[in-house]
Amino acid sequence: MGVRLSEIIEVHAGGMRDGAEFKACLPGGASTAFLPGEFYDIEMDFETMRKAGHRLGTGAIMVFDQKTCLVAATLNLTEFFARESCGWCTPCREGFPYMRDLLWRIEHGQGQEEFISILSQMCRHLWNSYCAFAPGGVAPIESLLAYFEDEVHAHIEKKKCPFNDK
Amino acid sequence: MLTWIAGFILLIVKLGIVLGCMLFLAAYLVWAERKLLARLQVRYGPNRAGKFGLLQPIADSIKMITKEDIVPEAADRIIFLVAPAVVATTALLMFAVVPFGSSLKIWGREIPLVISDLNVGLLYVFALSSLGVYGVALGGWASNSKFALLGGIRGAAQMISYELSLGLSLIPIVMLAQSFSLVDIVQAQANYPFIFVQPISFAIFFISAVAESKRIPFDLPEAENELGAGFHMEYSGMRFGLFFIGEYVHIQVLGALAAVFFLGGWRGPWLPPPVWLLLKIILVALVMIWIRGTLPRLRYDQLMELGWKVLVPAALINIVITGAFILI
Amino acid sequence: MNTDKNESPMTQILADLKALAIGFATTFKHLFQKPFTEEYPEYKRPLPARSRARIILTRDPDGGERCVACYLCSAVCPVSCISMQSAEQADGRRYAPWFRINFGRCIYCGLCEEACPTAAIQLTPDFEMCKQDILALVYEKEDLLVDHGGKDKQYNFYQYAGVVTDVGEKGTHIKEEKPVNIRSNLP
Amino acid sequence: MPKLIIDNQEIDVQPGTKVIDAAEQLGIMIPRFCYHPALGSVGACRVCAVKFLQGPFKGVQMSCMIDAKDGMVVSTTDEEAVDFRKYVIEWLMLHHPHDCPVCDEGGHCLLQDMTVAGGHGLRRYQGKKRTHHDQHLGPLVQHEMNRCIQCYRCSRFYQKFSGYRDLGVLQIGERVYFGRYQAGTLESPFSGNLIDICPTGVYTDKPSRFIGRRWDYERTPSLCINCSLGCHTVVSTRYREIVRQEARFSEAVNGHFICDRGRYGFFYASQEKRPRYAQINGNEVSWEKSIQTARDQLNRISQESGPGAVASVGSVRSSLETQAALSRLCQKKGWQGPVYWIDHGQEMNVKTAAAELADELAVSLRDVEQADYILAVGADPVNEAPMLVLALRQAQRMGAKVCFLDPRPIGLPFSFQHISVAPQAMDLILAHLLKETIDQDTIKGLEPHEKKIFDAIPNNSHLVSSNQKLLNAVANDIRLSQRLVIVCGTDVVSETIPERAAYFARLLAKMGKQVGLFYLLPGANAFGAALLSDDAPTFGRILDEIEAGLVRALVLVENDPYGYYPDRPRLERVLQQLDLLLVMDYLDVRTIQDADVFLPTLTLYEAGGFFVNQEGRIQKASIAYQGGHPISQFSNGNHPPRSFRNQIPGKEAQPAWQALIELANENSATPKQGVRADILAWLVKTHPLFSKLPPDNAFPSDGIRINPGKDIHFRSAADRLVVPTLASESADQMELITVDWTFGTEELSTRSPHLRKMESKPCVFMHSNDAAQLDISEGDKVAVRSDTGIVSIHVTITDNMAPGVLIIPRHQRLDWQHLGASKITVSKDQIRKIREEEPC
Repeated sequence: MGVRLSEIIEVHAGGMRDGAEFKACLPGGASTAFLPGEFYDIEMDFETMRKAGHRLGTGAIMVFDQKTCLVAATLNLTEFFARESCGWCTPCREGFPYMRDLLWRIEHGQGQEEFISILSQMCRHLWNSYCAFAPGGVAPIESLLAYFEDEVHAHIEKKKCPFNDK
Repeated sequence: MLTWIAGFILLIVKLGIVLGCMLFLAAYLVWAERKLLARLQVRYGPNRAGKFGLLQPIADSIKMITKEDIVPEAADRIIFLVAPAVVATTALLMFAVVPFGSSLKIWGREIPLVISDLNVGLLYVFALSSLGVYGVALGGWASNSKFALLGGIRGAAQMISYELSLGLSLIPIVMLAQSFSLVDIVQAQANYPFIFVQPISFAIFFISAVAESKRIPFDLPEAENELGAGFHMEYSGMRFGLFFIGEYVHIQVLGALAAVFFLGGWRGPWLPPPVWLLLKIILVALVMIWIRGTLPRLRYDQLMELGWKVLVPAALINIVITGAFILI
Repeated sequence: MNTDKNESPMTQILADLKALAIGFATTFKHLFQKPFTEEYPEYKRPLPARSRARIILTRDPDGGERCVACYLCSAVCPVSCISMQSAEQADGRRYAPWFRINFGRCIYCGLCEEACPTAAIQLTPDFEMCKQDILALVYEKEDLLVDHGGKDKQYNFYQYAGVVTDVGEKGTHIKEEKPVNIRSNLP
Repeated sequence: MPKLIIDNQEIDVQPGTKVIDAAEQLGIMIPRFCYHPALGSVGACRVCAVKFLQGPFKGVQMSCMIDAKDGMVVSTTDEEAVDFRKYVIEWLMLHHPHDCPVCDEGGHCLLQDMTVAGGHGLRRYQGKKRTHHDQHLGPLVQHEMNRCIQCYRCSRFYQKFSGYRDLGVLQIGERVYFGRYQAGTLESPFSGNLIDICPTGVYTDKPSRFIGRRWDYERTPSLCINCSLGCHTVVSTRYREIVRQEARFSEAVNGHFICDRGRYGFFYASQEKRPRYAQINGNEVSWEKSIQTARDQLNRISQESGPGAVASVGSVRSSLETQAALSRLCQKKGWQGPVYWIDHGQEMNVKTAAAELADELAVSLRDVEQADYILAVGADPVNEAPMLVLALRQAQRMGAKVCFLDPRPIGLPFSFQHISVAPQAMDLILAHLLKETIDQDTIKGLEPHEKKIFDAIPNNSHLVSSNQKLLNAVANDIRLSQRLVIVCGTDVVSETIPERAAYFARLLAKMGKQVGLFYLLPGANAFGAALLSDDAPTFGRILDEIEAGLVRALVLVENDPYGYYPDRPRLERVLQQLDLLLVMDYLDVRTIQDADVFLPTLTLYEAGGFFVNQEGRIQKASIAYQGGHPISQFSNGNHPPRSFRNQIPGKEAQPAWQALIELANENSATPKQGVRADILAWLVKTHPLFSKLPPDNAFPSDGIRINPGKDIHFRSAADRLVVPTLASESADQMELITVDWTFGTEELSTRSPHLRKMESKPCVFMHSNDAAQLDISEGDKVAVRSDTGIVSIHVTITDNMAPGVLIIPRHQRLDWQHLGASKITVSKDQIRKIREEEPC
């Protein structure tokens, strides 16, 4: 508790790979929000994280470097949540596959600007689902739109994934 | 005795000729109206039945006679059946006093070219004209339908209003002619028709006459777009036809009266007198058709305003002026 | 009569008379114009394709009846001139064993065409359907059904509906995934 | 009383009311899919979201999940909630197929309504739609899984509410599937309710598939007359044909649901074979001629041989008006009747039930749900009165124990105790149970005549021994319970049992318990018949008198003895001896062939009428349509005829009461108007019990209950209630009883082509011990021989029934009427195994 994120990455995890720069990380598993670069030195305890608007989650830290497409990463996470939904309540059961579809379209160059507003509205509405699964599941998408909206826009404008050179 | 029988036969013959001509004329007046109206509106008008649609009146009458005669269930049956006849008959009867020539000599007999030379012919005309409104009012009432009733009431109100100005407009004529007899009135116009001395009278008379015949712009009793067909809404077949004929006979009568009172009656050069009368009747009828093709319908309040606030005062003033002239 | 109040009555009357005169002159001039009328049986004016007259029942591109007897046209019809019975065909299609339009009542408003979800019922420009016998104006399905697609040649409702018919099994229609395998635990 | 504000309107509600219901009371209909008053709230669909502005909850919450509390301020029109609900609809519509035009739910689809109401008109989702395979769920329910919006109502109703297990949820996430593990006919006799509760078109009504739309149907409140419960229904009529029947909510009787027998049992009304024209000796004649002939003949016979030579038979499926008109006719003419009961046993059972059902004991079907202990004696609810099962299930879900005392193999979709004893022994067991249960204080406080009954109960230790443990446990449970209901059948039980059950109930009430008594009767209006048939003989007696030549004319009013009389050869023979057989019916009954004069009558859908259900509740069925040939039959399925007629074709039939009054009047000029009011006035006058009958226009939807108690005279209880001595039990003898089945035995519902497909093959139930003794195995065909005939039938072996008993359904496709009686004893050598192809 209280260890700085930078310390965990650089000391305990052995630092970034060669040529890799810290871009963002998931501080506590799939159902937490992306921590962008500005939180690189954040203290990893409940209070600080809450103040920063984040959650500590499960403690499984996933780090993304500058070459990683966060839309693709979020798509992957959403794919997981869509699959894991139990199917009881509507927002979670139908919302995640819908968001998966929208993210897939953005990632594959079929994105439209209005998708972003649909996504952000849906993220808000998924908080009204039956259990805490959906609010957790939308955390990556919410933070993607909050911190990396430019990246999403870039996908839509270029009609392809900017990290994919092909 | 023989004279009496001869007179009777003569009367019947005259009646037959007049009636035949009137009904024939009424039928073709319908045709003329449709045709002329169409041309005024840049259309063709009837042109299917016969050349120029000339057989149209015949086709129409066949149609009307063969159509089903419907009496509404809630109607007052007797009155409903009688009303159209009242309209048609009163219109026809008015012709009894209209002179269509001075006289004719056949086999040494002087035959006056008028069915009956009443000395109160003008009053007779007005009496019948007033009776005609019964047909409208009763027909509307007996139909037991709200539109028909409204039409009937409007008809009655309109007749009463315009009867007044109609009558008043003729007082100067009577004053000039010094007689109520239509024959005398025509005689009085030997030098010039009264229209030259009484143009205002003529205008009032003509407007009132159009209103009397319930024609556009005064056709409020049947106003299609408000009342369907007004007082004759529930009528079908030949009963409707009677109303229809009544209206056109009325036009002829009014044309004849206009001719008698203002246009010199049967007087005119070159042509035989009855032809002159006929031409004058047709002329008046054509003008009425022209009016129909031009003017929109008045609103009810406008109608009443025109009758009571314009025509009646104007007629009264006209009487005073005429009286003054005669006295001076 | 609605002229300015400051004008003298005489000017007003003169203005009114002038207006009347113009009116009468106008109609009088009409007497000598050639009428506009197109004389119908001799000259038939070509009607636009979307004119609303005789109603037809069309077929989809494969020749199948488009009507699924959903009763929407009869529901929307303001004069209740459409009646039908729905039933199931052997291949699972819903269809109308009988379908009747009473053209004696029809007001050709076109609401049925608008309501039709399968583009089956369409109005055509053919308006010459006068009959001596009013019962002859009651058209049955045999009289209504045509062999073409009308205005919309391509649409086939069953390619979108997602129900099992001869057009296709579950999952073979437009924009459909393969049916979910409920026996599999694989993601 | 929580007081809350919803959309600026204040309302007081009962504690425990959900916010969604509170809003509904204010007339604000919050959208809902998963919420259903009978199934409760689960918060799955999330479409009932509203915004809580003040109070214990804040923000957007589900109104179905939250109890109304003081100080709540709720907004249903809040922007956030509206937007969320809009999204919910969008989510639900993502994969919804584009098949509204071919969906039978279209027009009364909740999803359709909500989608339109919420303004969702364009699908923004561009992906592919998820599809599912459908399942064949039997002849009643059509399955179309693509349309599912996963509200879980079906599985909740099917498993939680009604207790059956064969339909439920499979898979997770977006692949959730509602259906059976294997396609096949649904086991539940309540499967039709899936159609009613499904908010969209996943489950649709198969018999009315593709027939019409809700807006084209004329919907009329009606009743189900396929058993004695009298559930409320609403019938949909189109083109002179009942095409569909659904449950109608009733607070007191059936709640939201009805059983499949009731739902699909209406097809008799538009059967193609239905007789629609009057007949004399098989030739169609006019109604007037028929009436005239019948009247003349009856008068003649009456004059020649006295009025006693005419007997009339009424029906437990006739309306109260018909029964009253028949009573009035018999009274006026002095004829015998009206006869309602087959034999003395049935008469005793039904009349006792009607008489014992005092106001303080009678409970409605819905009251049964509140019980914490239910003892059922001689009742087999699934087969006799299916909706009782749902009521028992609700009680059981709330923790009630259910115990059955019955020889039959009772099958219920939940756990219960079953004491399976032979019919003869039932009274003894019941008496024993009574003796075990009632405490000494209560016995001491008894009135002398009741004490006498109690003392007359012998000690039946020999009989009880095998069930001793079970019986003690049951007695103990009864003592511990507070709200009891005793359900008592009247079909297989002996004559003393209905009375014994009532006696038991009275004693339990004396012990300070809240006790209900719930009888099952043999017909929709058997209660009415019991009240109106004072001293009439039984049908068996009438047959005797016909044979003896004392009765020469028989009037059968909507009654078909061929359907129930257990000695068909005799019946055929005896009916031939009549001088006049007058039949009135709306069914294609066999007696029409024998009838000298036949008058077609109207069904309750065409004539309406009152029916008194088994708890003495008078209920009203409205007139649904005018009758006549259905257009589909009239036009051979083709388009309807194009010509007009003044009269509806095939509309000659009149209500039976009309025919009866026309028979009673001496001249033919009986008006068509006012006859029904006359009959009801007569009824009120002669039977004060009916004086509470409200006028038609003010008739409460749940009807009114009349419970005679001891008001009408039946034989005094004290003389009768003696425990029968058990006939000497011979190992060689088997008791044969005929019973009802859910599908296949009831007169009206067997005429439904769709329920025909639901019928099981007739079989005889036999205890495994007996089977072993007779060397019979499951599925064998046996011939059971009685004194009057032989029935050959397949065997089903079960342990779940009393040994020494043969149980045969009164199946319409089985010639059980050759057995001679509905309860007989056969010796074991009269049961013989036969080969499949061997004729019997």
